[in-house]
Amino acid sequence: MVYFILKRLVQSVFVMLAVAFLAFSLFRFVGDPISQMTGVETTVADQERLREDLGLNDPFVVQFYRFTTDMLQGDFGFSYRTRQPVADMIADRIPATLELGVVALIISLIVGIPAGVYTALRPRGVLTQGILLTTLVGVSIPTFVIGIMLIFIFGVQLGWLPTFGRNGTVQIGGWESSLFTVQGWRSLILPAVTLGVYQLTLTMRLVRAEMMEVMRSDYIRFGMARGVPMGRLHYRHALANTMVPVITIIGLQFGGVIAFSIVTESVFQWPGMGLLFLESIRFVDIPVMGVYLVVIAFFFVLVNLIVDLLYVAIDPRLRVKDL
Amino acid sequence: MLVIKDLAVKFPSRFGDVTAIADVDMEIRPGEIHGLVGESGAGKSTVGAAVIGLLSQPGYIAGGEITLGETDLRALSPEAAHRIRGDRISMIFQDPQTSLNPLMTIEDQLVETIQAHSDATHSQAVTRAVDLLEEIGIKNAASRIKAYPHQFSGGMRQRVVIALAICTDPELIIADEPTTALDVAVQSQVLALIQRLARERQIAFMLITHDIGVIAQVADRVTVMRKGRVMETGETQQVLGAPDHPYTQALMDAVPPLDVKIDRFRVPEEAPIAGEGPTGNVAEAWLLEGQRSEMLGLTLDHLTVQFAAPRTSLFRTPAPYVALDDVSLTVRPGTIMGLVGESGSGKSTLAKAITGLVSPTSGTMQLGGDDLPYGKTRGRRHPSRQLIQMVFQDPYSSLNSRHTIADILEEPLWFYGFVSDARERRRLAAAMLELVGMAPEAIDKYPHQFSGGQRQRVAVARALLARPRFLICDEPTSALDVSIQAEILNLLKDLQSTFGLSVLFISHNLSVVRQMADDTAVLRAGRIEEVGPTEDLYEAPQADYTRELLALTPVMPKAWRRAG
Amino acid sequence: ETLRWASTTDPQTMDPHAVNSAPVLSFLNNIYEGLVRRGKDMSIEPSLATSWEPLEGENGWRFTLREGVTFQDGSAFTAEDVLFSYQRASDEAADVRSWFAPVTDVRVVDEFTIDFVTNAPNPLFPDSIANFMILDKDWAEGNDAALPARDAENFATMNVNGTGPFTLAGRDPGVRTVLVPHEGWWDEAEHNVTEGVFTPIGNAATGLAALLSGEIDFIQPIPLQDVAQVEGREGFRVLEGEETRVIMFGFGHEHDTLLYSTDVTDVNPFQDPRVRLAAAHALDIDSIDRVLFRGKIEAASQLVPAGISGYSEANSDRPAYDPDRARALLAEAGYPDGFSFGLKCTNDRYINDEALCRAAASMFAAVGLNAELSTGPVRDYWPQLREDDFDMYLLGWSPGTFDMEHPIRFLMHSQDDEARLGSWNFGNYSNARVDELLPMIQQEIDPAARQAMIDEVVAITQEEVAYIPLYTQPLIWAAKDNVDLTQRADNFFMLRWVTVN
Amino acid sequence: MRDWLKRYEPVWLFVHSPAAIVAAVIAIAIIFGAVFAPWIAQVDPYDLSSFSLFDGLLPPVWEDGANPKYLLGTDDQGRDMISSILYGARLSLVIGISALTIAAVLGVGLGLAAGFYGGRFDAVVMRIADVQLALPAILTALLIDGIARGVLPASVQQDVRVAVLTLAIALSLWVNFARTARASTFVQMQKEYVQAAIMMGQRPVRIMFVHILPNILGPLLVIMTVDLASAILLEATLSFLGIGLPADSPSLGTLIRIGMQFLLSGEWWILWIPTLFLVALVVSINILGDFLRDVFNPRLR
Ligand SMILES: Nc1ncnc2c1ncn2[C@@H]1O[C@H](COP(=O)(O)OP(=O)(O)OP(=O)(O)O)[C@@H](O)[C@H]1O
Ligand SMILES: Nc1ncnc2c1ncn2[C@@H]1O[C@H](COP(=O)(O)OP(=O)(O)OP(=O)(O)O)[C@@H](O)[C@H]1O
Ligand SMILES: [Mg+2]
Ligand SMILES: [Mg+2]
Repeated sequence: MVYFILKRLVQSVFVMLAVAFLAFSLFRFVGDPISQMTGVETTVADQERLREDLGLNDPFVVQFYRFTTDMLQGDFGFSYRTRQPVADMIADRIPATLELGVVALIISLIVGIPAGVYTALRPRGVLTQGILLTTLVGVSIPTFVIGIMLIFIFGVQLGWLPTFGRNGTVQIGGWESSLFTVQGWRSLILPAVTLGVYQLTLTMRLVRAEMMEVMRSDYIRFGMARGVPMGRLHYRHALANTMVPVITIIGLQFGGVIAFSIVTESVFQWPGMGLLFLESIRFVDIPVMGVYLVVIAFFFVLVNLIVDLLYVAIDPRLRVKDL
Repeated sequence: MLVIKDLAVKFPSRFGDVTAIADVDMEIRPGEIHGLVGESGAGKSTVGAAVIGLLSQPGYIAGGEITLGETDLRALSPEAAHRIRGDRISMIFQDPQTSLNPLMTIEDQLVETIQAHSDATHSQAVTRAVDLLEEIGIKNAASRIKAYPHQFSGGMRQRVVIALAICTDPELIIADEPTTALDVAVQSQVLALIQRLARERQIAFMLITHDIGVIAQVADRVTVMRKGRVMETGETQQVLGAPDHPYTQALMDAVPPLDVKIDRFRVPEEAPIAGEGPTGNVAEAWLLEGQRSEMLGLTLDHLTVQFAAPRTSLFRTPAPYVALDDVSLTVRPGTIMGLVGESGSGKSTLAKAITGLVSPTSGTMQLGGDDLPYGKTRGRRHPSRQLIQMVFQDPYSSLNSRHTIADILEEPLWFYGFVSDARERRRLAAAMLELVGMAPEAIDKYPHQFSGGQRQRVAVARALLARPRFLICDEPTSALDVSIQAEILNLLKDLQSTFGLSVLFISHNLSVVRQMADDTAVLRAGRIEEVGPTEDLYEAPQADYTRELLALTPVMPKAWRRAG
Repeated sequence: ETLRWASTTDPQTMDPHAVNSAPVLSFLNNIYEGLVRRGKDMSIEPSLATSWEPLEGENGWRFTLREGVTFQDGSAFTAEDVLFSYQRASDEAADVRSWFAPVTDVRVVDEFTIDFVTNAPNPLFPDSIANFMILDKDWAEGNDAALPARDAENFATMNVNGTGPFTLAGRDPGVRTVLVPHEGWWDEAEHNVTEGVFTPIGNAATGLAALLSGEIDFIQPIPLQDVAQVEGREGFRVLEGEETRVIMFGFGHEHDTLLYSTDVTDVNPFQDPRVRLAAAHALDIDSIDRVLFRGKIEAASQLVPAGISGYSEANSDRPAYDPDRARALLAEAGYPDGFSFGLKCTNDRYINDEALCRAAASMFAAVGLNAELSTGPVRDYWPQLREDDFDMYLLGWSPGTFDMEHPIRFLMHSQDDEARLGSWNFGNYSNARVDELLPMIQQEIDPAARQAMIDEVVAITQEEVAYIPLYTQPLIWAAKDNVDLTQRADNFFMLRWVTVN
Repeated sequence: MRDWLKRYEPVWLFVHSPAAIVAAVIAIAIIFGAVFAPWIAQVDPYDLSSFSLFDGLLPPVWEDGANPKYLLGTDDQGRDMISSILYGARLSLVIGISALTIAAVLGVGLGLAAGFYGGRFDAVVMRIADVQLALPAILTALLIDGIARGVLPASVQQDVRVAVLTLAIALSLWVNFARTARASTFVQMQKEYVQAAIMMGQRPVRIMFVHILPNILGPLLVIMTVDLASAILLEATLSFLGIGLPADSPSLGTLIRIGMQFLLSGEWWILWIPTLFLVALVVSINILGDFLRDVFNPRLR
């Protein structure tokens, strides 16, 4: 187990380095940070001096080396745009994105799993067909359109929920959370739903497919043959067995959720990392973009690791006796 | 007690209803073990499933009666039927590997079953479960009950399955091939358990199997099915010993005996005889023409194969798993060497080492006096890749289902550079099909359009088209019915003698090996227990293990066999 | 009363000298003050200086400072603070230092008098420093913020201490910034705001939704096409005005060949004024106004809109929409079948910039000028322009000093890196007479003489079609009905003019 | 009759699945319209001189103030909506299909090889896949876009936008194919026909592509349809974030992005008609994908 985790961690470092490298090589093409940092009247000479100061004239390898070594020493640099430490800026935004992502995920699970089970058990029902078609339409509308529609329906027309931002946050330790106030939840719900729609459909379809597969398996038939109550068979036996593939895909998708939160955050002005990242692209704020990507890669790697550990928790066959 | 009358089951399909069984009559009395035999697809499982009400979708009972005691099983509502299941009827499936929920402990599964049918409290249920496990022969049941299925061996798992079936004291248990996945030792224990339960608890068993030996050994009465209909039913002794129905007679003839060697298997129906057709001769001639080289023997010397066990610790390299341990074996040129042993003993590993699919850790292999390099170092163009061919166990997966028979058969011809003309290749492939007893027109079809036996013929044809000198058959008939098995074995025998092939014949079925092999080796946990001429080995086994195997193999009483 | 308002961009820093960008200067004008300030009509009025007059005997200005002004932390405002702020703002680390390019010396005369000495007569100097904000010397030095932050943040990035009407009560960059009134402000408060909460909302539709749902009271700007929607709703109103930004097309005067043409590759037809004029005649500003801008733009004849000082009344005609004349001019210039060329545009910089360019390309095409349109975000637009990578390009210009001299200096004078002139004249339009007139305009004190010179420049550039000025960009704000506010032409939002009813 | 049906089982299934028929009709109609756009559409939205701002913002015919010449109205540039949509669908499909092809070739190739060789090669491929997954599609798009800008001469940059976008989408989709192909290959590797081929000494490339590939096509085909839908949507999203196609050569995604500006302004058709079109296309492709999944599911045969 320890060996396994260590092995994964070592691999993770490589994944992150590779992401950093790729990220870094792309920044040079995003645009020119200097022209974004300076005003109309700044002279060319001043711009050149700034460029030199920031080390932007150094060869790419040197810049990358500096970026990685600094980062390994815990120095994440300063934003070109706000001059604040990048580490602080990102750290400030992590709770917002994570809470959004996790709540979206949870919504997608608590709706998607029962819907998947239902549609699997009644494959020909009218409701099943309805659910399948609705979700299909749901994922066929681009996220940004869905987001804006939700804002106008629930925020403007009905006036039930806030249209933007993240309100009602509470500081808990170093973590700014919106999960502890009604206000916070009201702000969270629309973006989380928007972000969760795709995930929900995916979860539902996956659970449905796996469930239909598992329901045909011998142990379910044997369970029926010995008269185990149906409810127990469906939820205790069948559902648990669908979880391994479902967790894999959901784990993989969580990375996608975090990445796609860029769109959702921008639509809802949700102050998370994605929004910060978009702003950073606009201002060619290279240090922020770099750290953002590495953080994303880190989350991705972390989620993968958690998924692997969850397998072990779910499936006793994977538990290795000797550590 | 269980009475089935005129039962018919249909499966609606995309192309209309298919009648799986019809006019099935059967009666099972309390405490009786009722055998249900027949070839694959005969409808045996369908009868069982219809009785317990678990026909696989979208099958339905089209007519007939099923009554259990006073209850008309067909008249029950789904809820009532579900209540009856477990309570009065239970079922055991073939594969103990897949019959248990891998994510729940044995205890959970037993307790939930007991509680589903009684008011027992949790602790009462646990007590009962433990008692039950003890009763069916699981030692230390109190502690082992906390285990997950994967922590049990196959035999123990099948016992647990039986425990689950009997824990609610049903009147009838339907056992669908309950021992097919087990090796003989475990099989005999499970069969003994079933017999004991029938005697002591008066549980009736419907024992579904295609193994006539098993039926002969344990069944009180037997029903023979074919193509969805009952051919014959009655006392076991009468049906098997003096069959009325010609089909039953033919079936009995195809069962290979363990105790004597017969020349050829009797085939139930007139199967086409190999090599009869005019084009078949072409193929035969072509093969004989390739016989320039003499017969090749194979010598294995101190062969050891180890597999790395998965690494789980940072500091310890785990001890490798020894699949073959110091195996020395000689296949004489032009003879058949039989290799028997229970599942997991390393038989297939041996075949793979010879064919180069796995690399031995040490030892040498020689084919006709030439060293055979280890798998990793054997070049793609090494002559042995042509000289050694293999017929696999599973005809379903050994043929690429996306290639036509022509593609499959022509591949060795061009690959080994025998025939460069495409038309000639096709002609030869068709001829070879005929040689193995199939219509040459079959060449444009796909494998899934054939039955298992036909596919296995194609597999044999493919092996022959490589002009092999050494043929490995890895359980070539274990996926087939007895009757088809007989055909294939006859075919293999004929071909072997015609073309002077040396053969390594792998099987876990001792009866089959006795009929096929000149010499036999017994493998156990990667070690050779005994090797010698087949007749000697079967008549006077030296090793205890061999004796045990022979004793436990279910056989028909000699008297029931018609004179060969 | 609490006022919540939103705009597209967050001020990236609270340091008034670090960045010369509109969002920052606009926001900080609520907190800091300069020696002079602009009134509701953009006119210059006293602020921290009560009066100013030209120096005697040398070039420059003397400012008399207001007495009794205190910073938000309570310390007093004196000439030392002005000197300190000048030094800070003209440091290399400051992005606003170009304002002080003409300044050669600053002298504290006494506690409330300070002299700015310039290298030449500079009548516009007071106008040009309206956004030069004064920091407290002791506060800045005491908090290690004596210079604007360069690559790392410093105290002034996140904290303020100005003399202005409001002070910072909370800041969460990119999320919300809260202002509260500065109790000790020297001027009389016109507003009744007790708390101002600013939120950046990048997405226009979201911002509008926030306004309509009542979560914010005011937003700048809203998309043109939504004006009718907002006006149609009970309880909301739209403020429309003209911004000072003129949108124009520029040419690659300097290139000898077209870069993006598929047919004319040996010459640059845009070097011929007739071709440039043809392009100007091809554009139907009225249709653009009606369809794309819903009647909210004002056609422009020159690089500043009417009303800006120096605007040339004498040259207020722009080339009319006349495709036939355009075709004739092209034929005359030797391109009867037209030619193709590359047109570069931004797509996130000006209002409807992309749609404008598409419409323009379509209009050009109608007379045979086949534009290969390429649009992109502004983040890599300026570098492309600086590298001369265009045949024709879109540019919007807002005169920072609200005087015609500004665009002449940046856009019409030939490129001259030494003298820092023509630095945004990407196509390097060059005319000796214009170059000659610029320093004279800069130094001329007499308004009439100065205007005559400006008129001459405008006439020349119109004659030569140096640029095609298109229109003045509209300024569209939306607010709840109960909010009274003043829309200033520089798009600055001043909290001190807001009353919430 | 029966034999015929059995042989053409998918056809039979298809004929008996109303959803699949409707989906196919919609998809084919859209594809037909897209392919023949130059002949069907009354204006060429790429030809700037073929439309005029003068006709801008006209509503569909059933609304007041419409011009019957423009059935579904015009956009803010005066472009006929139908024509733009047909051309847009054409571009979206071109991008989607080419991205998918690239992704499939790359992903299936790598996945097959990873499954076939296993061990270290497999580990490397899967780590590369991880890196790819950790890079959001928008970043991949920026990267490719940036490199193209850096490498290609300015004059062709606008022309390669489509290629750039295609490549970016392809890169963010290949992992799906690689993972599926790899997993299916692992299963096939256990099959005896593969063992037989290896034993014969056939070349690995032949084993992978001639023997294994046809057997894993089923699941791959399903991914194809699902990913075609996501490719089209991804293109729309990238457009929204400003890294998509220029507005004068619009894809469906770009049309929606432009239409977003008119969400509230009353000119609903500029947004909703292309959106409806996109949804119809994506939903019908997905339904066809589900249908294929059923056809290929051996359990249902
Ligand atoms: N789910 C199903 N759908 C369609 N037909 C079926 C289904 N299950 C069984 N059948 C048909 O019923 C017939 C009997 O099948 P059944 O499984 O009962 O045979 P069996 O005797 O148990 O064979 P085996 O020894 O292979 O288990 C087969 O020919 C098959 O075609
Ligand atoms: N690639 C491998 N890696 C690790 N262990 C293996 C591998 N292949 C086989 N083994 C192990 O080697 C042992 C022998 O396997 P083998 O397949 O040779 O048995 P067998 O006698 O053919 O059994 P069966 O009758 O079930 O086919 C088994 O315990 C198996 O788990
Ligand atoms: Mg069966
Ligand atoms: Mg084996």
